[in-house]
Amino acid sequence: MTKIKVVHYINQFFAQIGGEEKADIKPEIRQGIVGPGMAFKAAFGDKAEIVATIICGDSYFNENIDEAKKTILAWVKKENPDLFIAGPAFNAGRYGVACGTIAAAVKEELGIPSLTGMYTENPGADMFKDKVYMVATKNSAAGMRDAVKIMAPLALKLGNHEPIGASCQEGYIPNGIRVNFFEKERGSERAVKMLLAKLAGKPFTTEYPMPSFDRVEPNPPVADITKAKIGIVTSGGIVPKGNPDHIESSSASKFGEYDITGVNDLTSETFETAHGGYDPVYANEDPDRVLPVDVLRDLEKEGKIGSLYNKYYATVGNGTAVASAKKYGAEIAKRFLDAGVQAVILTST
Amino acid sequence: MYNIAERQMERSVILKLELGYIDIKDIKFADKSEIKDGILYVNTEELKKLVLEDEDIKSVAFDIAKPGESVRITPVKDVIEPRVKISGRGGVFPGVIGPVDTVGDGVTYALRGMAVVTAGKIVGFQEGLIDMSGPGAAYTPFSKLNNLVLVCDPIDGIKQHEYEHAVRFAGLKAAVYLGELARNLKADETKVFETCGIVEGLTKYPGLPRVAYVQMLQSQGLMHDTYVYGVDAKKIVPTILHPTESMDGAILSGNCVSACDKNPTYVHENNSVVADLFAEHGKTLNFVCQIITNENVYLADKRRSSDWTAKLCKMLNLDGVILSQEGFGNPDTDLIMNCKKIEAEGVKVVMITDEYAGQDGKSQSLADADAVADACVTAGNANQVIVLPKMDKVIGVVEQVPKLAGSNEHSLRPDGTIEAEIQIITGATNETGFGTLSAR
Amino acid sequence: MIITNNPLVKANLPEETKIVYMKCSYKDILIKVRDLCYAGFLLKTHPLSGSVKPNETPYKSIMVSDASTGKTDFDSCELISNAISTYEKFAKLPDKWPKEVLLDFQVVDLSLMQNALKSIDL
Amino acid sequence: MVKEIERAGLPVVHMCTVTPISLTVGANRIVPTIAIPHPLGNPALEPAEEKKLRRKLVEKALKALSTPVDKQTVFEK
Repeated sequence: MTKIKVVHYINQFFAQIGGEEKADIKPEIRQGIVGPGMAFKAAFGDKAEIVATIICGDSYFNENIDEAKKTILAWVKKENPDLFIAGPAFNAGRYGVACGTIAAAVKEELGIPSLTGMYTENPGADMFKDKVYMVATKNSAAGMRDAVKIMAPLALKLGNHEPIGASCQEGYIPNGIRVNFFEKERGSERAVKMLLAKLAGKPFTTEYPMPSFDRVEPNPPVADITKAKIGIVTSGGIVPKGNPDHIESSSASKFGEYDITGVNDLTSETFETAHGGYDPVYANEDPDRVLPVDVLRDLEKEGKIGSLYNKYYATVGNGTAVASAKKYGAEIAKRFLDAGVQAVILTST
Repeated sequence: MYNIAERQMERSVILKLELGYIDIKDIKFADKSEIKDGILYVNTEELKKLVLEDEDIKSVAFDIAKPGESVRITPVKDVIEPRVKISGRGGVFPGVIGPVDTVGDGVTYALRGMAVVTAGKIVGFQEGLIDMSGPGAAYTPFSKLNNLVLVCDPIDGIKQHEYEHAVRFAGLKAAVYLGELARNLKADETKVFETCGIVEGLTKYPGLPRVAYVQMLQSQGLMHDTYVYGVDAKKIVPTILHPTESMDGAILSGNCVSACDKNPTYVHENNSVVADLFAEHGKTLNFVCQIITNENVYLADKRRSSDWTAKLCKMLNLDGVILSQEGFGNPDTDLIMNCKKIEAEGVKVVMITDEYAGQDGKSQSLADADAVADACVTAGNANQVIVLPKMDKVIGVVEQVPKLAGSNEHSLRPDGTIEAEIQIITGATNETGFGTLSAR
Repeated sequence: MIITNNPLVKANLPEETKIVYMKCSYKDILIKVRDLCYAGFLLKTHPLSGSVKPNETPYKSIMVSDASTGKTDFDSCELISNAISTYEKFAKLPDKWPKEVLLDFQVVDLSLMQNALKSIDL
Repeated sequence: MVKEIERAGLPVVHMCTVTPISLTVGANRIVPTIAIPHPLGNPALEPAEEKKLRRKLVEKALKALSTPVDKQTVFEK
């Protein structure tokens, strides 16, 4: 078997250039191994070789994501390795985000197998664990040896395009893809052990975590609603007639932004619903039944609200993946904030 | 004078079953049916006569499938371990073959290492496949057994439910016939299973957590039924069993869909949750009883049954339960209802299920979910695709393969290999934790 | 009231049973029932009744309340939405069934409904 | 989606018919509406009446946005 060619990504600290004061250094590429690459080299033996190491400051990467990504991707493409490794980043937040971003980009944009590693509570973990194989590490660089022990064999498998087993076998953070494997003990035996642990108040790990429901603390109320700029958004799929953005009736792949400057009433001639998840007759008859523009304009005129933001957002809640809904929500929130919106009404069907 | 306190302390509510295993290393057809030196000899003429007593069956063919052989059995209806009641009340398969009597104590013999497998195309989409070798064999527990296969053909114009009934009884009768051959033998190994009443339990095992096994039984209609002492399980309200009762065949499968996660009769007789709880009984826990409940179609039935299950857990003063599911889809709702309501009584739950996460493993695994279900054992993703090589011999109906769940017209390739989801394999993702397959 | 695309259900249930028969797909039945749930009808049987996989059988029968309660019921909505997601996640298989197998599917689906009816003793 | 808007620091009110779903998705200010196909209307009413009803609901939503809450709150009547 030929040696797997690896490109390694690390930050300024692990390249021993410096700490926080050097976090703004621009990306650079060096041939061969730098810093933690030595540990990987030892673990790979003659099966793989780090041909180049890319170094970038954490602040620089996070403040210039697009540019940093572009530069690094071009270098990686030129090296054309069999595998890309970023980090591990342990508990360093910006390093984690950088590792996740670049590892995911190499995989998605260059189609090169890619691996990173970090502490599960690193913000980069939640952001990228579903996008790229990510090994869970300890929360400090003292865990380097343990991290490499798990990352190196997984890296070799990825580089050789071997099938990847379940998360608990390979050591990567569960990525939402369920993989079968044979356990040593039968299910009933594992169930008895799990029950004994649960009864004793000891830690146990469920084999199928229920879909999680996280919570966000409520924000303080609007101080004076009569002065506030109100933004509106609906998951009920209200779009200008003809659905100009072709928003899908279910599992929508985008959201729409529509200008309602001068629009005082949504009518069946001008607007309609793109939502495929409910009987559309009533919403098409009078779209205000889903998105109450008419009433809000009245309230605006009467001074009961400061103003109605002149753009509204529409998605289709039907069958849209949680991850997409999250992404749309974050993007819409950003646009509201940029426009100075102070409070939001979300209507759903 | 009648002294209640004394009476309660005196009364012994210990139920004890001695299960003797007769190891069967091989099966051969012969002129005389007998078990000699671990070999089961079968006179097929006698067995045929027995099966054909049922006028709904036109003909029956017998075959033998051994571990490691290049043999495929399909479509499998049921798998049954032959047993015989040596002493104690009742007989095996009470209320169906044996008389209506409470079983679970005394002495029972089991023919270990073998099974009666019934095959037959009851409906056109009949499921279930057992490969005796190759990659598929790892997914079915029944590839490790010497199987006596009965392929039953019905009389013309028979109704589906009559055919199902006839094949179900053919299997049970054959199992009883074979079990009888062991009556005067000496068991190769004997295991003793003993449970006790509430009073003894509290005095005998103070400080040990009181644990029960809550078993959900598929009970919805034709091809989806389970029988308890001959009673259709959809007509029961949740009730309590001594865990030894199912070892005498108190629970029988009448279920032919969802091959991977239905419980064949063999799984009820050898329930692994029961076995593994018994293994800890008196050591780390006190195995109080088995609670059986159903999985009906009607939603009010689901609510009632889960209410009752939780109520029983509370009345029995339990600390924990293991909850197992059977089948695909709507039982997920029963599973979550049971889990939520039992946990609400302060009883800790570990549940066993399997997953339908799609061929890519990316979909939501269950049709229902709740945050309280924090302890879950999984028997794997039933949508996983597998390629099964051609076998030299097929017992049953080979044209059936493209019609198995999760397969399509391309599933059966011209060279005889099959590409399909593992849900077509009998017992692949059994939800009583019978196998080792899992997923993360 | 039973929403069904199974001709056997239409033909074989007792006369007093209210049946809405639609010549449509399995999924269409789920959608129709979802709209009814949104409109305040209550689900009476589980939409994934039976363990026959939704990409196998083309037939589906679901029982809902005879009238709307006027208020959308969360449990009903959740069950039917989950059923639709479950339907979606199964690989789509081409129709492959000869007539006699279709009849088998109808018989099994009918049996599920008959047993549900026994539960309410209509 | 509602959670992401809240996370960004904007007070947000979720107007939705099936409040348990809203609770599940993590909305903090919830105003129950009329029916799924017409959350902010009722086709059985005269148009003027219907608009009055809609206005009442929107006013309730504005009130919710002006009210401090420390946990998920459904603003009923």
